[in-house]
Amino acid sequence: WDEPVIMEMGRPGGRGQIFPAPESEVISSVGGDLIPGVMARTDRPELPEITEFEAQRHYLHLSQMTLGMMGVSLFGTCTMKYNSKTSEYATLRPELAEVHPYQHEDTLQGVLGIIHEFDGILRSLSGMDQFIFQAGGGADAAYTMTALARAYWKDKGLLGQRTEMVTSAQSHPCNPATAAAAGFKVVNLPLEENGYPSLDALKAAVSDKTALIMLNNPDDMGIYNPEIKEWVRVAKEAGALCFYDHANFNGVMGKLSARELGFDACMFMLHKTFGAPKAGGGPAVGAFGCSDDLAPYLPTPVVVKEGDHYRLDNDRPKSAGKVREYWGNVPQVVKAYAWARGMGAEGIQLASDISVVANNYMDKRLSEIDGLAISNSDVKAHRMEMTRWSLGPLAEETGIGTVDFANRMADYGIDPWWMSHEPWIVAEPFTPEAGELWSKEDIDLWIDVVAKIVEEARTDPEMVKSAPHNQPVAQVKGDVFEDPSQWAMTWRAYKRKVMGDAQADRGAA
Amino acid sequence: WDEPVIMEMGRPGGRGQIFPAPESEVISSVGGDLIPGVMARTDRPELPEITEFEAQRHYLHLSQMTLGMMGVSLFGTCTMKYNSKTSEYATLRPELAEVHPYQHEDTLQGVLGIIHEFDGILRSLSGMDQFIFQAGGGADAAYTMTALARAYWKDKGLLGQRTEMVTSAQSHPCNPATAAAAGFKVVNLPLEENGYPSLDALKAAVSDKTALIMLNNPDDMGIYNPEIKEWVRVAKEAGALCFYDHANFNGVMGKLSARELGFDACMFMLHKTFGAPKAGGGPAVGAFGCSDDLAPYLPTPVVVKEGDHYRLDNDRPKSAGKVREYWGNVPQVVKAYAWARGMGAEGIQLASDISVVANNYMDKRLSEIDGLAISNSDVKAHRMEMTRWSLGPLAEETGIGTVDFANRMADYGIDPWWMSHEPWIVAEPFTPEAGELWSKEDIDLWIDVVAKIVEEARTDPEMVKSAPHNQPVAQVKGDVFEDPSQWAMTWRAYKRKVMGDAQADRGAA
Amino acid sequence: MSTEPRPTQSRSHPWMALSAPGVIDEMLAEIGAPSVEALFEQIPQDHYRKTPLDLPPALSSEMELKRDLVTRLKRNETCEDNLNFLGAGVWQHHVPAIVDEVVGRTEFATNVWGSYQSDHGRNQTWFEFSSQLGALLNLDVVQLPVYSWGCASGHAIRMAAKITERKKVLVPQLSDPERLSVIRTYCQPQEMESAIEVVMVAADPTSGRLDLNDLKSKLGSDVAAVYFENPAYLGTIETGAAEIAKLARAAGAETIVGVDPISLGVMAAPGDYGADIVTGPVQPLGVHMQCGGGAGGFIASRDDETYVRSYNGFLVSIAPTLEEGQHAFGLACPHQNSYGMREYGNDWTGNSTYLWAIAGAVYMSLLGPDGFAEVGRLIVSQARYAAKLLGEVPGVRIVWPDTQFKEFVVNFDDAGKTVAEINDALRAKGIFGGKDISGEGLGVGQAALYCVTEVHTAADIQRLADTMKEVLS
Amino acid sequence: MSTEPRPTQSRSHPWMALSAPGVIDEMLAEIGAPSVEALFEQIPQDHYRKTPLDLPPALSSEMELKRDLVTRLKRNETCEDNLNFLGAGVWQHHVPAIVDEVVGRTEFATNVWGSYQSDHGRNQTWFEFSSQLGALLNLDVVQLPVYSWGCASGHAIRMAAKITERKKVLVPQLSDPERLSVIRTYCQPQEMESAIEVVMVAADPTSGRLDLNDLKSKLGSDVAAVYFENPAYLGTIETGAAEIAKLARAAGAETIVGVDPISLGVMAAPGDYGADIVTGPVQPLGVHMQCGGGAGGFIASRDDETYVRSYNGFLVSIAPTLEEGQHAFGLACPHQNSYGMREYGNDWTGNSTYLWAIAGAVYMSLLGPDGFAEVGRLIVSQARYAAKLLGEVPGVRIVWPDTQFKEFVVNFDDAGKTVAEINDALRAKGIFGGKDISGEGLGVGQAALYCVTEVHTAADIQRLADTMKEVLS
Repeated sequence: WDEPVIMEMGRPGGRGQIFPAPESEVISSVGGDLIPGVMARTDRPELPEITEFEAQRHYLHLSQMTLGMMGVSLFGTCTMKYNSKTSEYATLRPELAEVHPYQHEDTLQGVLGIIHEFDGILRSLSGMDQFIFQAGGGADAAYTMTALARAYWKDKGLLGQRTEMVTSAQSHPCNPATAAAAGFKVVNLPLEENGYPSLDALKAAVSDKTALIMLNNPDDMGIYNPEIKEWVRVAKEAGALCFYDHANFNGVMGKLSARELGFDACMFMLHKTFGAPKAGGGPAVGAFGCSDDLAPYLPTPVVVKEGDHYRLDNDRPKSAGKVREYWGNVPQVVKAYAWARGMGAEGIQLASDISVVANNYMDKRLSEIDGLAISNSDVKAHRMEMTRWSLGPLAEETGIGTVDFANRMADYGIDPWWMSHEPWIVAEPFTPEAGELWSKEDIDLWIDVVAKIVEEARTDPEMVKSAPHNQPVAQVKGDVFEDPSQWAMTWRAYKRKVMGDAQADRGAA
Repeated sequence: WDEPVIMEMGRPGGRGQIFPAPESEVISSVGGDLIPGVMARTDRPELPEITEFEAQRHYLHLSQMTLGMMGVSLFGTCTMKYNSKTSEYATLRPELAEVHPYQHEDTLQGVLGIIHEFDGILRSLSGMDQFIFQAGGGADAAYTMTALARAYWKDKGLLGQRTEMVTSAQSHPCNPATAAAAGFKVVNLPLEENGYPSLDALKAAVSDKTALIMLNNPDDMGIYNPEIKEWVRVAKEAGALCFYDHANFNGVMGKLSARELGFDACMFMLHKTFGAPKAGGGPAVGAFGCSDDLAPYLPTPVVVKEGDHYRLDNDRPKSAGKVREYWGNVPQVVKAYAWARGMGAEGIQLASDISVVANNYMDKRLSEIDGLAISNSDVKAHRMEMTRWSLGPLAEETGIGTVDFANRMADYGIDPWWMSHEPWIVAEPFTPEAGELWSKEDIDLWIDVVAKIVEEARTDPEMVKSAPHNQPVAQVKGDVFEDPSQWAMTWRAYKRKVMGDAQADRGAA
Repeated sequence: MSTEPRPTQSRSHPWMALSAPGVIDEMLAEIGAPSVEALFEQIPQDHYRKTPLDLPPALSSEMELKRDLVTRLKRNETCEDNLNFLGAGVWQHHVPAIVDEVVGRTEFATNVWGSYQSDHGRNQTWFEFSSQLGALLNLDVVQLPVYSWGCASGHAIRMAAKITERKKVLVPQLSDPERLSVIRTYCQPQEMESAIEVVMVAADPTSGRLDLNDLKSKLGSDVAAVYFENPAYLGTIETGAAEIAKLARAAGAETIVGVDPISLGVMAAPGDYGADIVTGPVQPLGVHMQCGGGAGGFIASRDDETYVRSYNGFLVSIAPTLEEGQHAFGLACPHQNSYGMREYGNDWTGNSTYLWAIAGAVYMSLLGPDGFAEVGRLIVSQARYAAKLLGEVPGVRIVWPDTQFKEFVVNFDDAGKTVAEINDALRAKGIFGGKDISGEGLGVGQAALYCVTEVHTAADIQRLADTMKEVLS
Repeated sequence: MSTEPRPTQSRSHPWMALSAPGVIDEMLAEIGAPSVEALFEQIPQDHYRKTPLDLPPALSSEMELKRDLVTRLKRNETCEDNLNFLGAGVWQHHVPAIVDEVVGRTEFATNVWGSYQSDHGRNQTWFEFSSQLGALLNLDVVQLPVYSWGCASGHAIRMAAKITERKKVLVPQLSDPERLSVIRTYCQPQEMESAIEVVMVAADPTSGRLDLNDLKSKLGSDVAAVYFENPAYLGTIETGAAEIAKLARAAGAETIVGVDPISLGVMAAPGDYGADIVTGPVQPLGVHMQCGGGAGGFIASRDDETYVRSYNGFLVSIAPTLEEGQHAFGLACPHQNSYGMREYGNDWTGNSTYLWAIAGAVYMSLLGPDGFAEVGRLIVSQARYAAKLLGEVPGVRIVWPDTQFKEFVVNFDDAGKTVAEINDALRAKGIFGGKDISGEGLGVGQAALYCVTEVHTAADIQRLADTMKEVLS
């Protein structure tokens, strides 16, 4: 489809949605012109004027121009799952879609019950004592932890003193970023050759200034820190709270318990690990769980069960305050519950096995392609559910790097790979993750495409550099993205800057 | 997507859908091996073994390889309508989807009420006295008419004598075909130069052997028979029943009343005229309506209202018998009801105006393309909502015909046109219909594509002949379709005939 | 740009682009016509209707329309909120969510018919429907579905009559009156010259199965076909199927078998016991009941040119393309139907239920061989369990307790209540009892046909039995 | 091919292709590992959990899973079956069916994040969300939505603090405690070095609007921003908006306005009365309430580099491609967020609510300028009508009767009953009364915040008033 921008479509007076006029008894009762003159809109917003069918067709065309889950995506750190339409359709029913969070709890027993049941499932998987689902994603759950730490230390009267958060240089960016946004000073521990920071570095970093530590394990390189229990011991000895960012839970589901390892709190990504859709970036849920010691500081409400009745507990005087309005992205919680029930304990454990087997199969096949290098090549042990790889050797040989690959992969109907949050650690990085969703045929296809592009990089590098060639649009010229005189985040701005519409000045700088 | 046939996919033991084992109390109560040995299946059906995700992805790929309503379709005789998702979603609700036709009528008051209301709407549009919706399409409604005629004449004791059905050579094939299948002899009246049969021909054809006449008007050429009232008078004088096939109702909605023109019965296509989806060929509905005189012969059940209560009337001793089980494709009736309510009387009349305006605009623009000819070019009056055209001149000049055009149009994201049910009447025919759905831009785009292919036919006929070039698959080699040794209506047959699988012989001839 | 919204009366309709202000005038100008009326010049003035339209007021906004639809539909009670045991041609089976998704895609649930050139994906899905159903049936030819099982059987009988040039069909006494009525319509009243005579074959009262002696006595050289179902209308399994087919073949008649495809994971494929033509419902293959709107019927046969040339509808064949090694799909024998040959075509065809072919393709691909085995086993187990528990309720007798697949006849002659009364009482307790077949002339007394499928748990069945005990006590 | 279905215990899981029998062994062989366990060699033995998993039994079949979900969800009561007047940040608006369709397409409601190279259609839809919202706001920069309106306001206040290098924000006394709590979280406790002080501005008790004198008194050179909403939490329309913005600008502070986008067909665009940064909810733009799961919040501003460089999340810009005349879409200023700069990025970002950007794009395209005008006019009319009818009920007082958009405060001090009691009584009659705000410290007594939208007909409102009369009599 050669699809115009919607702002160019339509005709004067075209309508896609009509609303009735107020009933005559309403008009005769309240009259017109109900908005005070000074606040009444006098211009006509420049929106498209199209039919319902044109809106439908336009957006269906755009959906067809979106790979979505139609290709093969071994996208590291995102843990592609099958998103069951069974649970999708259940949550679209009026019984959930047309429900208001302020309804009386007697009218919400269905959804409160599901949340409570799922809380129990996560408690078992983590060893924690209470979960909440208010956070809108993994980063928000990390933020929840920082807010909780503030409330905890404030309650202890030490918030002025406990001002630091310690993490690894390889932890997910959301950990240092949320801690900083929460007002903590971030201490990053550098990685050693074995792929994780040394215990000595940790010991040097923690002190009575440390409010908390935030860690993933295994990390995005697929490397597991075998000293993690000792880390937690050391941090707790210094009085710090310990938070386990379980973003990479998939490879260890049913095998590790955050609480047994000593952590005070942890978070799970329901939109990755637990089969709710990622949907191009949310709505998502970061399920946050903690020990009974920390539970008084949780954002409210917390779903609790009393007898056969479920209710929302808002009575937490020490609460850290809300990180987001309401109780969370409830439909995603229901989908995660459905995933956990559909898998069962056995299925969840099997999924973890499969994702690690699949990853190692993928590693094995990638290792056979000349020009690719695994990160921390000295680490000989098998990696967990994802592995960081490098195109460094190939880039030196051909000039084709990981961005070029990403551009070219889409031409094969394959989702471009994930590179890395820390491109400075490994040259030309990419981070594939096999997970338990894909078939052997899918993984083989994906690797075959990588091998093919490696070959193309040697035989026809220009073609790879100018990719994509097989997509709705050609390669984007990225210089506008950093140029204030050219970037245009709306059609208004585009008209003003690029199309030179002199009328389009309102609302500009 | 380069999508395999599903029979080639999967792996042994792969599962897309699981069912639980019977509960232990069931097994202990009834045991196993419940199918008598002689009827128990001993082979394993050769079905694919795939995951839920693979089934989903496969069929979503196939859906993306289907133009569906994504292009522009001016497909004559099909009257493309906007199919509101509002009504689609309403009918997907359990309140209709999970309802059984044998439920007690007290539990069906919602849907019975809708059917009755819609019956009333069609009564007003046609002047008939009672509608039923049992017929699964327009042809089935025509068949209903023939069954009704049999019951009528049987009741009069004249079924042995009234053995003929008279129609125009240009009527939709379903009329002669269903009449023949019902046991009537078909009398086809030839067309005159003005595009319809002469009144004299009719007079010569009808007699005391005529059971019924079946007619469309306007016909698929967009020509209206101005003598239709006289036709009905003549036929009825001979005692025949008169059936109005209202397939082409769109251009005359709110303007003509079948009953006022004298007809005894008529039918409407809810999946064309009334905004229910055609869905690639059904489920559809041919709404059949008739006068009180014919109502006793209707297939049962008939929805009737008594006081505030709706019920199914099965008590019609003279009923012609059923043409199909149950009451009809109920969701499509609901969608048609929704369409009629969403349009209202004013909207329905406007739609008729628009479809004729749009058709004449289309005719005007087509007439400017050299190489195309309108049917019955002596008829100077404006056509109704569709027009039969001919590529004859262009075909003589270039050798490119209407089939080649159809093959090539899809390359432009445009649904190939409808040719004709009667290719012998007009050379290289095509029958475009503009309807009220499409925008002027859509119609212009469609005509521009036709003009472009006309140009291609002159400059690069080979390219047009070998089209499509821009579709998932190349032009089909059609010789297999008439060759018993090659055609393969199932993968089993394909394996046996083409892949030479010697094992695949069971079930063959 | 005006500052005020346009007045309501002139606003354009969201379903018609050309209703936007001014567009029609613009087009009239290009046409060169003075007015819209002028374009209707073909219609004589006295043809125009005189009675003004009298329609309910327009619900012009989507919001009002949705409210109207939902409010009305909520007056229905559903088989989701009630425990349902109605079957008899429309059955409550589990519909996988993926089926709903695929069938609901606008590319498939489209307003268009869709030509072969533009709809490769749809064509392939159709072929996959036929291919998978063929694998269940062990037959090589499957036509795209017609309106219903009854219609499929009607067409099949007419095919047999055409092939054999005979005009009589034998059908079981214990037939579904709904389906039988359709078959009779297809066979025409006896007054028609081309009528096919419908002759009933008695049932063995001890088993509900076909009485082979009665069959033999009626199987003459004038019989075009023997039609029977397996499982049959009353749920019984026809163990004599192979024998019936053998007898028919010996008499030069076709064997037409109606089968429920959901039984074919555990029941023998009709292609394996001598069926020449097979029909059946498509609704069990992933189509919601929809108040009967989920009906559809398939026709299948061996791959013999005689049969293929006598189909009435659409046969989708795989075929090579101009590109070496590629395949595509198209219509085999496209000219033999009524679209191509009007009254000289095979029977007649028209819009049918092809969307259900898409549902069926997805459904069968999800189940695979093991899924069909599991669902078949589950259905027959639950049904037998239900028969057993109901049979233990005082006043209740299961007519043929051990021969059914998913349906079975429950007799209440000893209960002192009619089926209608019992069903009213059950309904008050949220249960839709079996179909009342007392008045169908089947000789089974006050009886109901109960249907139990995979959606019924043991607890559901226990609830039925307990409630029945209460109702009858 | 085996003749029997495989036993249940070894069957593979429909959600995991590699669970099919034998596949893992095959892959282990290719890896060269002796066992699955061997692949977990990195984990020390004493790290493995000792407590066995204690999860509810698997609902391994889709049928059981669906039954469980539906049965549980049916224990909810809905705003479809009840007449609902709850709003306060989650509002019952009409969601067009096309929005549901597009949002539900698996290409959009996908399991993947979707890279820019592969998801052009998604990128364009995002841009169209920002473009249309910009047209409503009369602002040139709109970021993809964050988690909620409260989060958006929190980020906006932190942007203002960064831009002005000041650490105080003024907010209205009559703020939503839910949103305010989130804002406080974002502003940090005062113990933190980088905390932003949240200072309340009093309300004019006669109108509910901001007390400009109090505002002036607090607007010092330490104020980073003035934050207010229009319409405000209690439904009032802030007619002093332009004046507030002028005062803020004069003090060197940013003006941050929270607006409800569904009001913008009838209410002035904030870009036109001096807003520097605008936030608001996206839920009114075609997102179902979903028990609060429909929340999302937008941030917009003028197109000034200072603002653009201080956004925390994703800014989608249109851009040329290597092909002349073609455009595509990508992220502007991609390196300034926390993905690129960890703790040095602007605030932080993560998975958000981008699917609602797609919903919003479709919604706004369907309404167009006239639709927004119509829906705004309808909402304000119905809300005023409701206030009027309720105000006529003895014991009921509308606090600010003529200044609201879709919400308004209903005081019951003279009714002799608490709001909780009244709402219980209404609920028994199928009505969800307004949100009880009596305990929120707003000084409005026993009061409820009622929300009326386009979904409420005059009859609905009359029913509310009649029932209220009954309940209070």
